[in-house]
Amino acid sequence: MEEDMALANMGLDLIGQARALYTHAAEIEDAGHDEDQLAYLRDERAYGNLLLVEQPNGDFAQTMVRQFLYAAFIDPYWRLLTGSADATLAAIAAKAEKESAYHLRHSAEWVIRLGDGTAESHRRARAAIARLFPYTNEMFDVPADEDVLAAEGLVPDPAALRAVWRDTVSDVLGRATLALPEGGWMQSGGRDGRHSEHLGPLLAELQFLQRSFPGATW
Amino acid sequence: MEEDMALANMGLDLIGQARALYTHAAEIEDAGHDEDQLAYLRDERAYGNLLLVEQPNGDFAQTMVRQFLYAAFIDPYWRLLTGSADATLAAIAAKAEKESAYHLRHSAEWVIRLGDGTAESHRRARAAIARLFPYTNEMFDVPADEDVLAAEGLVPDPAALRAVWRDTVSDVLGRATLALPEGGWMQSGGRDGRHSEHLGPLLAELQFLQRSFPGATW
Amino acid sequence: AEQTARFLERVDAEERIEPNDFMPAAYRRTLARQISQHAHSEIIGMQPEGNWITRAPSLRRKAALLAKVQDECGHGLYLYAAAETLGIAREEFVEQLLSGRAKYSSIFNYPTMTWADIGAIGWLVDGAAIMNQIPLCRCSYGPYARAMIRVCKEESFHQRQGYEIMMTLARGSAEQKAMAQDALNRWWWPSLMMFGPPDGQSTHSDMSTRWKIKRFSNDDLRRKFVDATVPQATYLGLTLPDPDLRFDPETGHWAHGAIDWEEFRNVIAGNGPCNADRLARRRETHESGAWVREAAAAHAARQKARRAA
Amino acid sequence: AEQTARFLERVDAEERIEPNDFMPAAYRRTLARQISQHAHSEIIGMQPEGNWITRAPSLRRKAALLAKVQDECGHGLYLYAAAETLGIAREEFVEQLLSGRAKYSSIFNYPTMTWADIGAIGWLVDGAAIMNQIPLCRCSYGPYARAMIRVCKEESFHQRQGYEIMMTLARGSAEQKAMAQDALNRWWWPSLMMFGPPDGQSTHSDMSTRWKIKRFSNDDLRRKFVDATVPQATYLGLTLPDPDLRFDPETGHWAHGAIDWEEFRNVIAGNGPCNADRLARRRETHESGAWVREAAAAHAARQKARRAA
Repeated sequence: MEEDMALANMGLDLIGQARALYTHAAEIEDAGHDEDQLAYLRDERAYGNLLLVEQPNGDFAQTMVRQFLYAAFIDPYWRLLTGSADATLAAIAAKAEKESAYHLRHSAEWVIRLGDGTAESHRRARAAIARLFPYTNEMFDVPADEDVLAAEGLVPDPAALRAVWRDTVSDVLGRATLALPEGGWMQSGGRDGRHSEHLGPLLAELQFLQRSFPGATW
Repeated sequence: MEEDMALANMGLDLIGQARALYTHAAEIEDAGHDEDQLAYLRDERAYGNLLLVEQPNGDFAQTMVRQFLYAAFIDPYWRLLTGSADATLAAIAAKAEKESAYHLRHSAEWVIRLGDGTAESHRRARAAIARLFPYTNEMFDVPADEDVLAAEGLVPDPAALRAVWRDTVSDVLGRATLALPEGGWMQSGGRDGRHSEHLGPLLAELQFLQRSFPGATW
Repeated sequence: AEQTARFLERVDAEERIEPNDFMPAAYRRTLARQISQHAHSEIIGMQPEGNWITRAPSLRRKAALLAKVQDECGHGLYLYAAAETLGIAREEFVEQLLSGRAKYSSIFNYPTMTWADIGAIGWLVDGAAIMNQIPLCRCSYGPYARAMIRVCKEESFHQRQGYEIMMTLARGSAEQKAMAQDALNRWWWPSLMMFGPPDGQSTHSDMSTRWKIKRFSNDDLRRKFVDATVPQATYLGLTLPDPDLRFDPETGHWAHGAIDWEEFRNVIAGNGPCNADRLARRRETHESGAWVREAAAAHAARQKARRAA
Repeated sequence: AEQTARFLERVDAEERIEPNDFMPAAYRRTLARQISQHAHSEIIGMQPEGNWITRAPSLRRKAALLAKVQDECGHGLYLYAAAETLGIAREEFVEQLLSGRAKYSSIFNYPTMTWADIGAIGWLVDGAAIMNQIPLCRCSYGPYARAMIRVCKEESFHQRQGYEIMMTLARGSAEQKAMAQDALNRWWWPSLMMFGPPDGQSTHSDMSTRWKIKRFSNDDLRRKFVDATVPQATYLGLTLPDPDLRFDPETGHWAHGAIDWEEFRNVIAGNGPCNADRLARRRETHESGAWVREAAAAHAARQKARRAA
């Protein structure tokens, strides 16, 4: 139950980060949209999320490994983003970085506990890493059009984080007595809206009420 | 895989029956609705289905026990309905009765196999019966307003089927070395749209596309 | 006997009884039962609301609902901690819940069918819970009283949130208003039942009152709740589903119609719409976490051994 | 050697080889591999389409899709039965699939992201499958040829259904038309890859042709498919995602741009978007059915013992 609380905390932080970013995006777009328009009324192909984060919860090992692999990337990313030329973005990043530092610490501790726990937990953690590792490379690709933003100092270049991410992951997996996968094929496509089959049912639940009662206020 | 085929057959029969009934209902209502309007654009509280049939698939025992408990009721119900004063309803029933007779035979065979199989399958079958039995009494209630239809000879009185249902279930469970639950509380409410929490997510998936693209033809 | 007399004097003097103080065995038993049932209610109460987290209609509502369910988990944890001060381990309480021996608030055996149910739960169920719990903030047992102070603060926030959801629906489209009315119709009577059986039929009340665990009778608390809620429903433009409800100018209170105590007993006895699902879900969660708890224990043991080496 | 000569004479004379007839070991091996891969493709092919059964946009489409997925299961079963006539048990083929040693058509490692994908699969994937399979109806091995006759009949029905879904979308709202175009963009190239590597790079073709298992080269079949599909796309008002596509008046055929064989090799090698998910799902289904198979066997054994007693 203590862990339910921690996972809910992470969920709340992530929803909060998403809301701040959506709201900022809607302001910049200036087309009268709001955070809910962007989250609830776009179709799957218009979602440009990383494939990693749409992977199913699976067992606790899969959930934790997913959060760990993501946090090890996004925490230093937020840190770089605090230097953005866009003041709002920099402020969002400053808040988010504190949260993601906790996510990273917490998920890393669990990865270590599971890897260095029982034979079963080690097996499950290893399976989770094998399943999720192919989705990690996509994090370091520069999303379409972001090179322009990067040139203006608005957003960092994610490719620059590859080494620090690898160091973090390698260190934690080492302490978890788990091997860092070497080589192997890497998936991509999430940034271009090419998703796995896991996203569709999530969106069906997310958007159901908004879609059923168009234009209603909740 | 052979069982996948049989389950798909049952699913196809049940969708076919639902379509025939919805189409007939829409004709009688004469408000320009069609089968999809009735299935895709009604909210949960407007669904008057039996609670039994919205229970989750669970394991194979739960799926089969659910289908068996339902088929043991609906098969004789369709048989009575073939005598309906409404010729269309009688024709739908004549076709459906042949299908449901197969569903009953097939699901009963599986209940017997599982009950009289291994210790594990017996335990699972018993758990499925304990879980689902409280939803069986509702089948014999006369749905609101149906007494008028019954008086006109349009639909049978489901209460009249209680004895034959009990005989079927008792016989099959006996051959499956499973006990027929005696007494115990009985759930109701499905006919009045008071559902369990299992229906909502099913409707969210069912209706998602129709709700997302209002008025589109598929 | 002298100790017991001294204990009662302290209770009468409104002193707080603390874990290491003397207390009669029956007082300890009563408290352990009540506090752990209360904890179980918080934990099981996560389920009906959790059912709508993925389907919440906006990001703001989603975040608020997740935070609320998290708070309930937190309440469960403080309350288990308070109950543990009576010398019983949390594992034992959890085992009582999972085996079906322990009870929890019967209200959580009703399903959440629409989004309006989330509003109705916040408004009515949390509202009734607060009525029950405010007096417990002055309960004679210190750890319980302190836990309740913290719980009540959060609950009243939840109650306002629920009321605001109902307000938004009641002022929304005709469909939304109908959804709000429908939820009120379904949750009103079970909320009144939350105060327990009518005075005189309640089995544990006499000693609890003497021990200053309980300070108001079930009917008194129910009356307070009805008095507070009727004007709120009026303000929302919704109708309470009780044709016999009327204001009694003599007493200055609202009088409600007869409560279906048969339904209450049935739900308590395990026959509510969701009792089986709630316990099954709790058991599955507990069992599927077993390997994780074992892993954490194995790792901790290994760490300790390493440090010792 | 004499037997082999006689075998080749029979093949040349378009006689059907039957299970009890003599056949060279390499012929048997080739057929077992091809037929079982074909069966695996049908079974794995249930997944991308099964993904949309619960979300199909009308009851008619839902029934048709469920029936289609069921047909695929049926095809898998006939084909396993045909492969078993070669003296290998179905369990062995299933084991090859689950362990990842056996291959299946790489097209099923792409995900179905929108409803239009269901139309595109029917139109393009089943269309390509039919092109591949029609010549197999005259394959030298009798059981395979007969299975293919039945399969082809159903596939052409599926193909018409898929085309009709695309037609409905292409004539629907702007959003629906965009959905159809997007699906075509994603499925076109993988469909062309279904015919296998270009002639000359194909490893199994020579002997297969000699044995009259294979009657047309990969490139010939691909050309037929493109010729048939281009006018269909034009009729739908959709654009094939190939800027180099042009009609060659000299050959009378459509010439397509370069195919990304690197992608093909990668997907075959296990690196498609869904390879891991497809196999994991198949394994889970197989494992979760173990207790059911055991129960059925135990019951059958007990029944037999009872009858014997």
